[in-house]
Amino acid sequence: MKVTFKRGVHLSYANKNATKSLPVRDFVSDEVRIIMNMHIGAPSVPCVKKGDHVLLGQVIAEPVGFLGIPVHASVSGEVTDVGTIPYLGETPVQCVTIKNDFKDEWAPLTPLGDVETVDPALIVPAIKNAGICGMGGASFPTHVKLSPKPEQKCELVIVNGAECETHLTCDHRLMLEEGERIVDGLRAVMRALSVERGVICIEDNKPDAIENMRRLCATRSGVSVQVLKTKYPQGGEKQLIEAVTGRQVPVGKLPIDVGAVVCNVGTCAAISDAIRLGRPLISRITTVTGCVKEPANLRVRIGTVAEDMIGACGGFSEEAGKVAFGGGMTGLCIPNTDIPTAKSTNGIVVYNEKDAKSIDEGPCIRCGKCVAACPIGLNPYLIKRAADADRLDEAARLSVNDCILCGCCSYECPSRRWLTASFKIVKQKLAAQAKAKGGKA
Amino acid sequence: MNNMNILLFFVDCVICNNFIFSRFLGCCPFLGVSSKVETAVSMGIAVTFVMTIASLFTWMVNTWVLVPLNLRFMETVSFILVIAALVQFIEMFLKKSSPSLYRALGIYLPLITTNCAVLGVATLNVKNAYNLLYSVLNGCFGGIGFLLAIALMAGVRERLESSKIPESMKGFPITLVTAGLMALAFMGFKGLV
Amino acid sequence: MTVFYACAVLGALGLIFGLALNYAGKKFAVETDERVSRVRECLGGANCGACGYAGCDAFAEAVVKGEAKVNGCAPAGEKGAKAIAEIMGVETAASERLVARVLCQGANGVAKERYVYDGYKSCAVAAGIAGGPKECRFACIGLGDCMAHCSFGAIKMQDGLCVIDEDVCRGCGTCVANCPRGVIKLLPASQKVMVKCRNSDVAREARRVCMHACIGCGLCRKNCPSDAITVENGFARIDPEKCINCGKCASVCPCQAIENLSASDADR
Amino acid sequence: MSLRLSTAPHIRSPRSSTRLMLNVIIALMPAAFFGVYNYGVKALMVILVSMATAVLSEFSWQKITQRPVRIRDCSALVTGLILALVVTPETPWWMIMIGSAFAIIVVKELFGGIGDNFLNPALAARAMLLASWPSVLTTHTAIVSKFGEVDAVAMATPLASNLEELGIKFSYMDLLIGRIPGVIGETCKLAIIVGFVYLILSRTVTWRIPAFTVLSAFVFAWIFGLDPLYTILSGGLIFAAAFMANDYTTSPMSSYAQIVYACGIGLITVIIRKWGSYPEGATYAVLFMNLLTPLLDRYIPHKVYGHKKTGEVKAQ
Amino acid sequence: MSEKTRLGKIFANGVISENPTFRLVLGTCPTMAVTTSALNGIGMGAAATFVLIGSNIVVSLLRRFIPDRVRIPAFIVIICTFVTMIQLLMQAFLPSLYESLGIFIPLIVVNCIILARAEAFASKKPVLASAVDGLGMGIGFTLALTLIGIVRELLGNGSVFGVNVLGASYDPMILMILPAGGFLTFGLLLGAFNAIIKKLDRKRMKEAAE
Repeated sequence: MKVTFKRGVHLSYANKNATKSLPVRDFVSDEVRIIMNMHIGAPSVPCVKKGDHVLLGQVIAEPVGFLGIPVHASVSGEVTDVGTIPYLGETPVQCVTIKNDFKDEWAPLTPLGDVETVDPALIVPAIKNAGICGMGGASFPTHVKLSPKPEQKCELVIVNGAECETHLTCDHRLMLEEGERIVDGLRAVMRALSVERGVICIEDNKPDAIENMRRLCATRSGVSVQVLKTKYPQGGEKQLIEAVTGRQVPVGKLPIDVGAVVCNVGTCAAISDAIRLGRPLISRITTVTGCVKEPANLRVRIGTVAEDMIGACGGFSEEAGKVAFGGGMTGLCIPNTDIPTAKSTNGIVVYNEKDAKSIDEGPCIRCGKCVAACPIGLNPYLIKRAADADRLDEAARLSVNDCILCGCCSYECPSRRWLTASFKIVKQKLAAQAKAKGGKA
Repeated sequence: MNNMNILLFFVDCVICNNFIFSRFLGCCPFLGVSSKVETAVSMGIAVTFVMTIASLFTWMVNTWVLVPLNLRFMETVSFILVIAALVQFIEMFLKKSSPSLYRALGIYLPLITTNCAVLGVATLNVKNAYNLLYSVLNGCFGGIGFLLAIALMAGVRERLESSKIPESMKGFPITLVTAGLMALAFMGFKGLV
Repeated sequence: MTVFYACAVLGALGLIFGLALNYAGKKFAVETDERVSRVRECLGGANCGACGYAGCDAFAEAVVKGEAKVNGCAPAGEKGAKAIAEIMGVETAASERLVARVLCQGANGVAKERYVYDGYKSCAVAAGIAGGPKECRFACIGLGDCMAHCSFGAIKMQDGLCVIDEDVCRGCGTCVANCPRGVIKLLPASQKVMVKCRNSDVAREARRVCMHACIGCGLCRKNCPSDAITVENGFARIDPEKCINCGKCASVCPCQAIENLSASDADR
Repeated sequence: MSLRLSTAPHIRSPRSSTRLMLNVIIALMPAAFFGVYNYGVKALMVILVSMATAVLSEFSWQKITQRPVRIRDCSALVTGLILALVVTPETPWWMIMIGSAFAIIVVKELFGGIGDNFLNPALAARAMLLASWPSVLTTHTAIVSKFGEVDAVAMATPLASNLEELGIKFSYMDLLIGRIPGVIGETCKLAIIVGFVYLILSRTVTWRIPAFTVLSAFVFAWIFGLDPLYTILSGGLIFAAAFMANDYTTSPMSSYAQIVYACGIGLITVIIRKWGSYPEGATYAVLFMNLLTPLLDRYIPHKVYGHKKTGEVKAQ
Repeated sequence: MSEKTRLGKIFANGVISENPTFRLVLGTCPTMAVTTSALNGIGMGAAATFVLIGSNIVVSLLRRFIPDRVRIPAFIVIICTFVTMIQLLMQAFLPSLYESLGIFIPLIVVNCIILARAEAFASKKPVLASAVDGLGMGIGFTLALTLIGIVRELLGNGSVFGVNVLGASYDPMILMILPAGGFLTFGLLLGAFNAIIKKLDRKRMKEAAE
């Protein structure tokens, strides 16, 4: 039976056709720039300096704090720079640049063996040491997710293979080509949390992936495939849990509080490598598509610069208007192609000038399409009205803090209003306000 | 007197001959106190309450005092005094017996003394020669009609608050036009009774 | 006879009414803010409810609490509104008038552009995307968040830079609070000379991103006759307490990062 | 190379405001064509005059009040067209002009223009015309001998209430394909349903409000002892359900509120038809429920994900 | 300022700058209820003017004798007396007008204008000024009601003061004499009034600036 969540939007996924049947291609560039805050939490601190020679998989930055994970060299070669570069967010980030010597000499690795036999207690530390964070986009450190408090009991591990974003096919190809890595990773997570049930969730627009994963799951214990209706944002953590378990994560709580843990398929594959081969996370599959000559699913080293990847796909096919990391609904724009990818970069989408140009905001016509689309059940048109009038308390009363910034309302709005963008700002302002209040108290 | 008649009377008072939309009674608070739904509903309930009781008392004063003493010409003055006194008593009573109810409804009482719906209903009762039951029902149902009108109005006005209304239409003018359009919508119920 | 009855009825009703009121008045006398009764005096007193409040007393209270506008009572007319405004008027302390000043000269073409921002017209949003549309991470973003929030219409946008009309500015500080970059500061209106840059990057970087960036060279400090200038964090700052508005610093600054308003006034 | 940057989403639905309005116009075409076919050139004149007046009055109002001119969003065209379709082909040109201008200026623009009106402009204008000139609008000329059986006589819209008086009973088939006297666009239910199916397929509107409106009218008619099928097929119920009840601006937002709203329309339509003095209930039913929309929006919102109770949505 | 100009100002204040209907928006119920014809408007206005002048004079005379606490009921009683007087007078001499104004004659008692003037003006000012204020306010009210009445009667009946002016071919717009038409006419006139005043203000400001 196909399951889904309430509301959401039906997107056109025609833009996946360019890459969905293309096998993953390896691409290694001659330079990588590895940024230090690829995960949520305090940035890691570089432990190499300019001129050092590093091996593949060698730790180049140490974790900081509870949410910290180490960063590893994704190529072997010489560190040519340790500095700061502007990145996608507000502030510049620290970055280690390594010149590739193409020798791919591995640093010493400690494989733990088969996922079914490894000591469960070793799994989570191994995940942390491999520098794994959520590869679906949110980049939350995986080891934290897998360390529930004693009172939290996990009953179900959900593997997110929904890939509800437009353009992207990296998860799809991963499921088709390297499905056993995903199942291995899922088993490792299940054993680490001592959970009996694991579900791999795939949208019904990927029948080949469903079939492949079903075949692989048949021989393993406790794992199964759950087919989802194709709808955005099916791959959102909260929406996925609602679809699969019928439960909603209460406000201010985590998925683990309703007994579920959600991992991306890419994360599972990385976990499998970390356990079976002892390899840290040094590469990932990234879809490069849109206005490039040869769209492709590339397996690239973490830190590969967008310019090189677009070059590997034959360059722009027409003048680029906009380039974004990630799919059409949540992708982050890059200011120029000189920006490196990170662990969570699942795609590079190039838009032409026509698609990139924004359309002027019209007046709200109260069509209610945003209300009908909001997977959270908010009233985006009212929140936007409050936001425009700078009435933060009203926006808060309208539950703007529950907004997951999925972009459904903005997508549907026939007047092309910037709903999601203004909600993001309102949320930031409310957070700042709460912080200021907390500081005073 | 069967139940059907009362139901018809109810429909007549609340919808067909709504105090606001067809009799123009109580327009001032309808236009003034309808900017927020909560306030409007409280006001409506308070008016309903006072109208019911006022109908009762003015009927008694009229039938037992004014008519026997042949003082029909003093209708207005005695009614307004009865209403004023009544409102005052209700206010005091509420303050004493139920402070929470007072906070919710009582604060609207001063407004009600000069609400023409209350005096209007009393005068209408006499004019239409209603008996006691119908007088009270007229007061009560008329009040409910007022409540309905003011609640709908408040809903619409809240929605209009951030609309791009032309500067010179803001405030009373747009509220009046809104009321006019609402009256237009209410006209469909003409002839139900 | 009729007259007698009329008087009797009226009298009886009046008596009941008067007693009740008297009783109520004594029983429920509440101490009120003296201003409430004074405001109440100025109102129409018809309890018409046109103000949206539950009667004149409620409105007067709301005015004193600051919830209602002083001109909310239609029957009181303009005169009433003025009288209420006088009651409510708080004498503004005779202190130095503050005005909002934009401490950035990074207009389009002066500050280097990083990318074309083509989304929701809000500085706060643009600031969060890849370090903002201008290379300088301290620069005015120029999408007009301050303008949108200014209640007095004192701000306009010019060449990607906000410009504040000091005559209109009331120094309320709303723009300061709504600038994601902290480019706007409240300064005494009398201070005519100021460093219009807050770039704390190293000189080379600062110079790269903006023609008028303060590079922290310290030339101004050396030339200041009243010791009002300090260079911290890579940029100069003028202490308004010590500054004598001589404008020497502005004339020596190699990057024209310091502006002397009196000089530009004279030009005009 | 300079790239544009913006916040997500980078893709937008193909349904812009203008596109949605055009969809409605396209969906109204079958009904309009049928009206013109049935009633001849005068129906076409009414439609053209109404649309032209609507656009012209919106344009001039926006010019006079120095607001951005938004006639290109086609919403005025929709209003004009719907108004034309709910009046009789006999309507004098000046009357339709007054109605059209009233719809645009008083009902829509005075409240701030598109999205800010609280009543459906076309319907409010119809109610206004009906109240102002009742005789003109409630007498219909029968179809000009297109079908032979009906003479060109003045008669009222076929509704359950006045059937007996007139001694005429139309077959369900006549009602369905519009072989009856009536207003320009409401008679042929088939044409309306074709248009409505287009609206659904183009994802312009959802099925919820129209379906529940018709369904509830059916049920209530049955409860009150009317011929249910006749009730939904006669008069303007289907047209009102398909094109006016689900008018974006004036219908509630949440799905639950939409159901309540639609059932309210069905109920009031039946009540007015059974007991009221106006022949047509659907117009007033929709108008009345429009009035209720703000309260429905407020008290019946969607449940917010992860919240326990459905909270009241305060607009302000 | 001479006594005359001062009184003139008070009068003009009531008629124009603080017109009870268009500026203060008071007494809306009769404004819309009885203005189905111009004549009704004048009748209502005249009755209200009578009560206004009378109550203003009496309130002003008694202003030193009425204790503050019971002043509102006292005012109401005074107003009531005048209302009853006009009621009886009209009943006797203008029965048809009395009939068409219906319960709105007794309801003058609760017309906000009258109480508002008693409270805001007459209870603080001398008799003559109060009387002039009452007259001004009354005339302002009458003019406004007549204006609305003319508009509604003209459009809704094709006539003004009962005289048909638009000819027999005019198909009257019945809506205008229905309640909805009352609200709409008043609202639109009020909006138009505001727009004109705003325009005049702007013009004056401009002239002042120059």
